[in-house]
Parts: sequence; structure tokens; C-alpha cells
Amino acid sequence: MISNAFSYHTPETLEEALAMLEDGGGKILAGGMSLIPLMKLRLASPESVVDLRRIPGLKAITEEGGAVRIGAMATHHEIEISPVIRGKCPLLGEAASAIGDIQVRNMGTIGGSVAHADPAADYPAALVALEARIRLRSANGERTVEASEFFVDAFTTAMEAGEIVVAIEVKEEEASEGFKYEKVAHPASGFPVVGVAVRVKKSGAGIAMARIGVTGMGPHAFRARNAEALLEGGAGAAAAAAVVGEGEETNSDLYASGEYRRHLARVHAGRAIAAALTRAL
Amino acid sequence: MKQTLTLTINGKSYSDEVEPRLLLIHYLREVAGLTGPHIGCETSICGACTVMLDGMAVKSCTMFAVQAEGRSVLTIEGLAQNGKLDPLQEAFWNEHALQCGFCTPGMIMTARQLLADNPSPSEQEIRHGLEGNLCRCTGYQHIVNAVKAVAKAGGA
Amino acid sequence: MKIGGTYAVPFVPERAFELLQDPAVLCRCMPGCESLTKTGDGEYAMQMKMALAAISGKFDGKVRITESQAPTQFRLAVEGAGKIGFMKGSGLLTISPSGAGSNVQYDGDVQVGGTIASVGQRLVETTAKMLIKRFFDKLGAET
Amino acid sequence: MATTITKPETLFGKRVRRQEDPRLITGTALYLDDLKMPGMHHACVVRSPHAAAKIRGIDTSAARALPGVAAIFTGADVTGLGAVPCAASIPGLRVPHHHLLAQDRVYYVGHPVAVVVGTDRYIARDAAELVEVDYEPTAAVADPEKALAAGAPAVHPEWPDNVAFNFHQEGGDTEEAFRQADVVVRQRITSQRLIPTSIETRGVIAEWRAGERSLTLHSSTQIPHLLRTLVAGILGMPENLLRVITPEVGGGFGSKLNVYAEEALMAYIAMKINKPVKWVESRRENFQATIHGRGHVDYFELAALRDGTILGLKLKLIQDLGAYHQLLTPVIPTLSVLMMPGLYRFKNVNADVVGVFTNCVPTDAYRGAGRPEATHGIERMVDMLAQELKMDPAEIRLKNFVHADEFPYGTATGLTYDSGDYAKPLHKAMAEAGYEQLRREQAAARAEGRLVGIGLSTYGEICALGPSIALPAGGWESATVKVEPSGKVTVLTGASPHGQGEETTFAQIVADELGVPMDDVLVVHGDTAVVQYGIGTFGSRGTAVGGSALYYALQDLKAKMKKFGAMMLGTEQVNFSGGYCVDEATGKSVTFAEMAVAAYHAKKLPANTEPGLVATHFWEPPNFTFPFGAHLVVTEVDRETGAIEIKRYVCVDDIGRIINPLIVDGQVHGGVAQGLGQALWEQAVYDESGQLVSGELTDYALPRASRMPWIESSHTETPSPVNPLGVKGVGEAGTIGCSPAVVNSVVDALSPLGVRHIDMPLTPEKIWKLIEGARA
Repeated sequence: MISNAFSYHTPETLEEALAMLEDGGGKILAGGMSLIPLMKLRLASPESVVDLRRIPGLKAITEEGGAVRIGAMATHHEIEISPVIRGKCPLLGEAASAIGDIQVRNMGTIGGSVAHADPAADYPAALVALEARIRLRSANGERTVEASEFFVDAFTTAMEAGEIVVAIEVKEEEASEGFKYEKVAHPASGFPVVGVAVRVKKSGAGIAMARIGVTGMGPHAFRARNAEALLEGGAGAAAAAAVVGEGEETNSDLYASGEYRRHLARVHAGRAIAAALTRAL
Repeated sequence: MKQTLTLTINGKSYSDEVEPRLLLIHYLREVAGLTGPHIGCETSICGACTVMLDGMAVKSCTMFAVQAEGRSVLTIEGLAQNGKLDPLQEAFWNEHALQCGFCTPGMIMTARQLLADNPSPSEQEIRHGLEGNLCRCTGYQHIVNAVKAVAKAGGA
Repeated sequence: MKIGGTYAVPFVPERAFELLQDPAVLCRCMPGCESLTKTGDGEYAMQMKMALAAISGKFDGKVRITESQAPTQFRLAVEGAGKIGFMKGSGLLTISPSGAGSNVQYDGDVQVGGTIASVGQRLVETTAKMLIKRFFDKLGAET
Repeated sequence: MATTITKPETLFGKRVRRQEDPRLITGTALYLDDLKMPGMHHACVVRSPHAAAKIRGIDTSAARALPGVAAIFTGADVTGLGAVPCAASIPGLRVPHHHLLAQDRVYYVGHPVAVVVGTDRYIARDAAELVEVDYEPTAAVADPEKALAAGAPAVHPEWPDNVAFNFHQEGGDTEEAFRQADVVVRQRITSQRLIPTSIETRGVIAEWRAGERSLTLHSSTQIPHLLRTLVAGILGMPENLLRVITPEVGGGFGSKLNVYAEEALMAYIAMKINKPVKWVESRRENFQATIHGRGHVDYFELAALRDGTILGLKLKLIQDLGAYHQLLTPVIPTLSVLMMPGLYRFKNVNADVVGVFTNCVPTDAYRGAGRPEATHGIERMVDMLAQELKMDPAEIRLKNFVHADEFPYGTATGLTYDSGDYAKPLHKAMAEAGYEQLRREQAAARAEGRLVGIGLSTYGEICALGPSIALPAGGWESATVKVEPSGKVTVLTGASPHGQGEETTFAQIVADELGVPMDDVLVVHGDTAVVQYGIGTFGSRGTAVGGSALYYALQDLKAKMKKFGAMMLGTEQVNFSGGYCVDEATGKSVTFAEMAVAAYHAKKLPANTEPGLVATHFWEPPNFTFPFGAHLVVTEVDRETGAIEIKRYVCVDDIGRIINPLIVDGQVHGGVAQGLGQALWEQAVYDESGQLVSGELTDYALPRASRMPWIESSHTETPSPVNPLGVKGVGEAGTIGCSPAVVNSVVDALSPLGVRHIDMPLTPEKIWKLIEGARA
């Protein structure tokens, strides 16, 4: 388990990093939790590796004007313990703390995770439920992409060649919102077989706002808009959960078939909705 | 292709010419001559290679040595001070928290962060905190006991 | 592993059949295909460069077309081997008219070996489906 | 001379912390990969990615051209060497010639094809990728039942039926038993392939000293002496020029109870290149090329009377052998047959075993080795019978147990159970769990629609392997005790422990027998140049057989020391105890150290006595030992998802007398974890084309801390009469007792839905489908 040889670079600025990517043979190294295993298996053999860790400011988690900005190089552990995250978008913190194990959370970064777009990553469920935006930078400048449009297919995102994820931007969850990330972990890899992230806001006896993100079930994370609409339209949690994943493609592997994954997504959506409602004020 | 790597391991500074692809675990074992961190799986699952990097537990088989440039690594060899065992080492011994011992150095390093983050963990919190370390011998129960014992005695 | 599905293409069956037998079209549509060279009747040598997220690998392989019954069906067999493993796929493609275009239904088997099989089982089906989808998406864009 | 003597507290039965731990907890223990030799080269093995293929050619030119590559070896280089050995002697056994490297065909994914040797492991790895092997894939078969079907691909073309052997054993009159039966329950039960997965993989360093024509092989093995004999045989070199050293071994569980191609290959390569060479297995290789365990498909039929009395058992056992026989491959299912009667009195057993070749890595001994499969089968069948007869599973067991006054008890399969009181651990487990209360709670939970199950297993096992007649290469064990001139004590044991803690338990035995402090005792093992021949540690034999050999060596040594003591005190009436020899009449004494000095200085010797204080004993056990116990598991199944929660795990194991309860607890916990692994998570999966798709720890699920229940472990102690220590063995108890208790519990939980059997592992999806099926 030894990777192929490569050249290693630690640019000091984003501009420098972008320039290094120009010839196409380079890969960005953030925490390395996805890239390094692939390189060791020789499934990935980049000619050069561009490590972002010396670029200042990419790690910061800040809050401004009702939005939280999470630097792409923030680690899962930094996110799970961040007071800003805990206070302003706790759903993301809950998803971060569900990732892998402490060693992986200490190294792995949110930018690396979203760029890799593993169909079984934890974050995307929360990010689509939070209506997060992914901030991308290229030689041509910056742009943002909605999370629900960012995850296009398995390992496929809306990023263009030469773009780097620089931050994730999330609107504050309102204090009255309830939230929950529910996960069924694969017994070996710890990846979610299915993960469901839910946000709800109550209005009297009804639900004023519902957001449901699902990961692991299909080739990419998605928002269960049909279920959200049912909840917001006054349907019960059970009725809403029952339509999660309708019309979506499913993954299957040795551990869980597509049919079972869809079923799990529904069961855990129901449980996550119930849990989120108990947390909502 | 080689580049200079300078870092601190167990308080001692090292500087060597290394290939970028050299894994940190191989640097620690083959270049720096340590025997505590072990290689058990290579897919970032088993945690036998766990060391602390700037105070945080990491899997040294899933890091290139060059990523540790300028940083500080603590391994199991750096725990005992002046021949006095660290409380976790002592507790692992007292509670029979190891059999073949191969996973032990990594397990202890992870437990160290676990207790640093949460000085009085519940049994479930201990078990979850050790999610990234596999032991094939003990069934984990004595390991849980060892971590509990250290927590009870006031920390690592 | 069994795999199957149906894709709509905006061509009448005769045209769809014709496109699917054309090595230049096949090469343009197969994700990562770098060259497809005729080696015999319905047989081609293929060079492929797969890239998916950080994963990349070169494959040398073969494409074989058999059981042709214009314009309704044929069997497409693709195999390739490279440093990261090998894969073999064979599928029966059935073309039927649907509105102004056609439906192409495929029913086949995919087999992988080597590193991809050892570490990638959770992704084999997802990836295979995605590549096939990309193939038909590109085919649909042919004129 | 001291006269006041206080006898030290005995250590037998004390929770003593381990002697071996200080080096392990400080990271200073030396495992195989920690060893470095001057000029050492590194080997990387090129392995087949195909389950079955012809090798048309191998092109090593590109690899050879890489700077730093010292040599490359392929099948042609080793054709003339011996084969990887199989020690089994089953009549009619078909034994394919197991070359060290593939010749013209490969038979499984991971089959070694070539070895590349480089100056460091990175170069060897790079070069291995440059070796071009031209394969012509052929049809493969990975499932033993499919391999038996007509028209299946032949694993070895010379044996188209894929049958390696048939083995039949019967006792009593099974046909008559079935004629008398009121009820017969039948079930197909599988025991899936498992991957032993010691956290340290295998590894070898071979060091050739050309001047001495001697070779030292460092190997992470459970059997250093057997390895020496067998590798010497493969290489055709004199055994006494080969030295095997086992460094610290990071777990084995049976997977290192073997002789592997790589061990002989590295020895051969070191001689060829005249440099030390190291090979360390990657985890992928460990999964693909180190033995797997289990791999059974069993068809059971159990006959009984309506009152629950079991009359007889029929079994058809299909053993997935893999492509070759490793050291004990074909023997393992015969151990299953021996254990078929379990703890029960029925005397009629009829078993047919068929050993089947498949295009998979060989199966062999993995923790329990044949006994977990048997116990799982019989304990499931007894539960099914109870379900059929609407009897309580505890009651049906109590009704059929061998009675406590019937020992030694001869079984239908020809064994003699040494001692036991089978009802005792069951009653104790039921009392500790609160069985009656649990059943009431279960009834209440069922009324609410919850799926709660209570499962039992009462297992027996064969340990302390074993009498030599039953083992291919001898079943004795050896010990040497040396009292050094300074009074320190060195023990050389032929058992080669690797995590079991014998450095401690043996020191406890020595301390008690000689009256010396434990810290004065050094237990040495795992070096054939230092330690007299031994068999090794496996089959729960380390303490029961190796410890007994030590006990007898200690008696010899004590007798000799007593002679020196008597001579020094000038009387015949002496007592040796507590580290002193005491004149019974006067109370005068000599110390242990004084006797040691006298024996080595030898200024004066007792009559007919040689100088020195060394005793060696080779002990042949008269029988196996038969531990037993009861495991009780409470589970709840999530009706919506099929997920299983273990709510209680209670086990009472009777492993004979207990020397160190701390170590015994550890063995039980670890054993249970591996049993739970099989019951719930672990499964080696080959796909139809023979690819091992559970190829890394990312797919093969080992038990984790967060998934393990709290294990409530206790014991009853029925001493074994087989050995002087009264111990039976504990290494495998937890594993054997666990899996049927878990499955019985989950089946019990689902029984209101009409479920009567589920094959392992009990994955949530499997359970969910059963629940859905019942709903439909």
C-alpha cells in the first residue's frame, strides 16, 4: 500500500495553488482522508499534489450577517466543536460528529469531503437541508453553487476543472428550529448506509418549514422536496417520511440493497422528523 | 524528488530527506526508528498507526510524512516520563486491556484525546471515542475499563 | 453482477442501431474512450482512460458486437484491463420505437476484478450505472 | 540460616497483571516488521487477480530494469522445491501439489505468481506493478455446493468432480433412532467463511549465513518448531541448520498455525541473493492469501421423542476447502463431526463429510476450528426441536444433558468427556440473567408488538489438543525449567504464546511450585535454537498441555533441589516449600539461592546426582479436555429496520480451574467478540467469478467497541482430571458459545412471525426481509 511517486507543493496563496492546477496533472490535498487511501491503492496517481494547508484563512469558521462561513480547510472535528456552528447551524455540527472516527475527523476537511462527493458522505445530507452554498474559486474568480445543485452524481460535482472549494456558506438556523441528523453506519467503513438530515420550524400545531436531506441512498445527496411539501402542507410525519426517496435512484452493495436503502431512508426520515420536532420550540 | 522534512517527534527534532510519497508511518518506523506505531490495515480503518499530531490523534498511515513538516508528533514512546508510565499505560496494564499488544499503542493514543476532549466519559462515549481503533483480542471490555479507571482517577 | 435499464434516444430505431454500430460514435460516447480500432468483423481494440473523482486508470480492452439483428437488437461486449484491475461487461441491447425516437433497453452482466473489486464493491453498481447513463446521454446528443 | 518462614500466598487463582505488558504498552516490543537486518532487502509478492486462469507467460523485463530491483522469482524457479505441506491423513485424500509459486495456472485470487525483491519496500512495490503476467482466464467456481453440481468448472482439471475427500463417521444405530422418533427436525445451516484478521498481518524475514550454511527465519507464527521441520523439508535442507524465531506476534487465532508459501519462499530467496529479505503481508494479501475459517454448508436432521428426548442426529457436511490444502485444511470438518453430540446423551450419530475444492483461498483452523460450526449446528437444532415441541429451550437442554455422575462419559463419536456438570453453568446463567423474569418481560413486550428474544446455548468443546494420536504431528508439549546459579528461574516452553499471557500464568505456576517471586521467573518461547522442540499454541492447549509439561518439569526440579537441600541440612527429613528447604526436625532451612549455588558450584553432590538445576519434561496428555458452559443472550429487533440490539450478554464458562481470572476474562471477552462477529457482521464474500469482494477492512466488518455489548462473564469450576493443574482451556470458549446463543435469541424474537432459522451473519436487511415476508 504505497502510492506512486508524485511531486508535492505547498502554495502560500490561492492564486499560487490555482496556477499549480493549470496543467491538469495535479490534485488538491486537503485533509487527505479520501485522496490518500485512493493513492495508496494506486486508484489515484496524480503527478503532483497541491497541499492547501499553508494558505491562510482557509480554516476559519466565521459568522456575519446571519450567515456562517466555514473555510474549506476546517476539519470535521473543528466543525463539531465550534461554538459558532453549535450556536448557529447545529445540524452541520451533528453531521460532522457522525463522520468516521476521531482520527478521521481530526484530519478530514469539509472542503475535501464536498469536492470528493462520495455518495456515502455524511455532510451532503446536512448541506442540502441547510440550503448551503459552496463557494468556488478559479483563475476566473469566485462563484457559489447551491448544495442541492452541487452534488450531481456519484463522485461528480458541479465544479469545473481548475476550481477549488474555498468555503461553505450556510444561513443561520433559526433558534426556534428543530434539527436532527440520523445515520445508519456501515459496520465496517462507518460510512452512512443512509443518512437523513432534517430541519423543521413549527407554526402553532403545524410545520412552517421543513428541509430534508438524504445521503447514502442514491448516487448523490438530494433534498426530499416532496416530503418537505407534505410536512409544510399539514401532513403527518409518517405520511411525509413515506414518500422520501420516491423517484430517486438507489445504490446497492453487499451490505444493503437499493430497496432496503430506500426503506431505511424513509424509516430514519420519520425518526429524524420526530426528533427534530421535539427540539423545535 | 526528495525534499527536506523537519519535524519534532517526542520532543526531539528530526530532519531528513524524504520522498513526498513516504507515509508518515513509514517515516516514523523506518527513518526515525520507532517501533510503537504499527501498520494494521492501510485503509484508515484499524487505527494501529495512531499518533498525535500537534496534540490531535491521527492515523499516520493516511498521511504523507511531508504533511507533518514543522509539526510535532507524539507517539507511544513519548508517553512515559523518566521511566514513569503514563496513567493510561498503567491502566491498560492493570485492567488487562491488551493481549497481543499490536493495537495497544494506537488505542492508547486515541484514548488520550478521548480523555482530553471529555474527562469523564460514559461507557457509551468511551466506546464511540474508540470507533477508529480495532482490537481483535480483547472484545474491548477491559479497554473500556482502563479508560474509565483513568477518568475516575482524574485524567491522563 | 446483473445490470439493466432503459434509455430514450431521439432517433428512430434504424438510426439508433446505425449509430450504435459505428465505432467512431461508440468511441465518442463511451466515457474515457481514447481510441477504438477495428480488428475484425464486429471486433475493436479499445484504449480507455477512466477518470472518476480522484480515481483514474488506463485500460486496454476490446469491444465486440455480436448477435446483430438490425434494427432491433445486438449484443455489446466490452472488456478492459489495466493496473487497477479489469472489467468485463456484456449486454443485450434491444431497440424499440417510442414516439419520435426509440427506447434502448439493455440487460447485461458486469464483472470486475483486481483492486477495483477488492475495494470498490460498494461503488461498482453505482459507477456502472453512471457510466452507462453518460454513454446514452452522449449518444442522445449525436446527430 | 533463617528459621522463620512464612509461606507466600499462592498465585494460582489470582488476578495478577501480566509480565509481558510493560514492553507492549510502551511500544518497545519487537514485532516482525520492527526487525531490521544489515543489508536487508524487501520482497513484494505478485498475486493473481483472477480466480482461475492459465498463465501464458510472465514478462519481468520492465521490473528488472527498475533501479534497486535485486531479483525476481517466478514459478519456474521453484518447480523443484517441495510443496506447501498438508499434515492431514484422511484415507483417499486428493492432495494437489501446492507449489510455492503458481506454475502454469492460478487457482484463486491472491495466488502467488512471482516475487520481486528490491532494496526497499517502495521499490519492490513499484517493480511488482511492472511484472506483466499474461493470463487466460478460465471458468471459476467459488461456492462449494455449486462446485459439486454436475458440469461445474473443475478447480483442478485432474479432478472434475471437485471432491477432495469423503469422510464418514457413525456411532450407534441412527436408522433405528429415526424409526423410533416421534419428531424429526431438519435444517440446512451454513457457517460462513470468515477472515481471521489478526491485527498484525503475517511477515517473514529470512537471513542466510553462507559461511555457516545456516538460515534464520523470523516469522510471525504460532508454531515455530513445526515450521522449522516443514520448511527444512520444503527446501531440502538439514533441519538443524534452520533456526526459526518468532518475535512478538500480533495475534493469530489459528491463521498463523500454518506453513505458508511465503515462509519457504523468503528462505529460498535469502539463500539465492545472499542477503536478508523481509516480506510483510499487506491487509489485502492477508484477506486474499492467509487462510480463512469456517465455510460450511450443513444439512442436519435431529430425531426426538415427543417428550423432548433426543434420539439421534444425521449430518451431511459440505466443507469449502478452497483451492489447496494448507496444513490442517481437511482435518477441520472432522473435528466438527467429533463434537456433534454436544453436551447431550444421545448415542446415535451419522455424519458424512464431503470436502470440496473451490477457487478460493484455503480454509483452515480459525478460533474454534470445526467446533463452532458443530456447536452452532447442534444448538440451533435443539432450539428448533424445542420450538417444534413447544418446550422451553432450557428445559429441553436439561432433559438431554449428560448427567454429572456419568463422567468419564463415552460419546457416540468415540470421545471420552473428562468431567462436567452441564446443568450448573446453565442454572447459574439463568439465575444471573433472571430467566423467569426475562420471559415475563418478553411476554409483555410481545403484547406490545415488540420483538424481544432470549437465546441460549449450552456448548461443549474439545480443548487441550491433544493426545498425539489425534494430531498429525504430535499433541504433547514440552517445558524446560532452569534455576540459574543466582537463583533466577528461566522457563523454556515449546508452546509459543502470542497474546494469551503464558509468560504470566507460567510464572504464576513456577512461583507457586518453587516459592520464588514471580518477577524472578522469565518465560522464554519462540526460538528453536533456544527452546527444546515444542508443538505450539492453538486449540486452547497452551496452559492445559504446555502448563502441565511445565508442572511436571517443576516436580523433577524440586526433587533435585530437595536432594541438595537435604545434603546441605544433613538430614533426609526435609520439606521443600516457599523457597526454602526446611529440616522438619529442627526447623533449620536453606534458601532457594543457596541450593542453586550449591548445585552449580558442585563442591559436594548428593548421591547419584549431577550438578546443575535443569529439568525438561515432554508431556503427553492422556485425553483432551472438555470445557463447557452456557451463554444467554437477550436481543431486541427493530421491527422497522431489522436492526438487532443486544440487551444482555450473560455467559458462564466452565474451563476447569482458573489460574489467572484477569487473563481468563480477557480470553472470554475476545472469544465472544469473535463469535458475535460471525453472528452479526463478518462474512468473506467471493462473487460468482471468484473475486473476493469483501477485500479490505472497509467492507469486512470486525467488531468495534461501539457495537459490543457489556459481557457479564462468570464461571463454574469443574477441574479436569486429565492434567495435574485441573485446567481445561479457555481460548475458544467464548467464540464457540456465542454464535448459537445470538442466533437463537434473534430467532426467538422473530418466532411470533413464524421464523425458525436464519443463517449468519444476521444483517439488518436479512432480518427486515423476514419481517416483511411475514407481513405479506
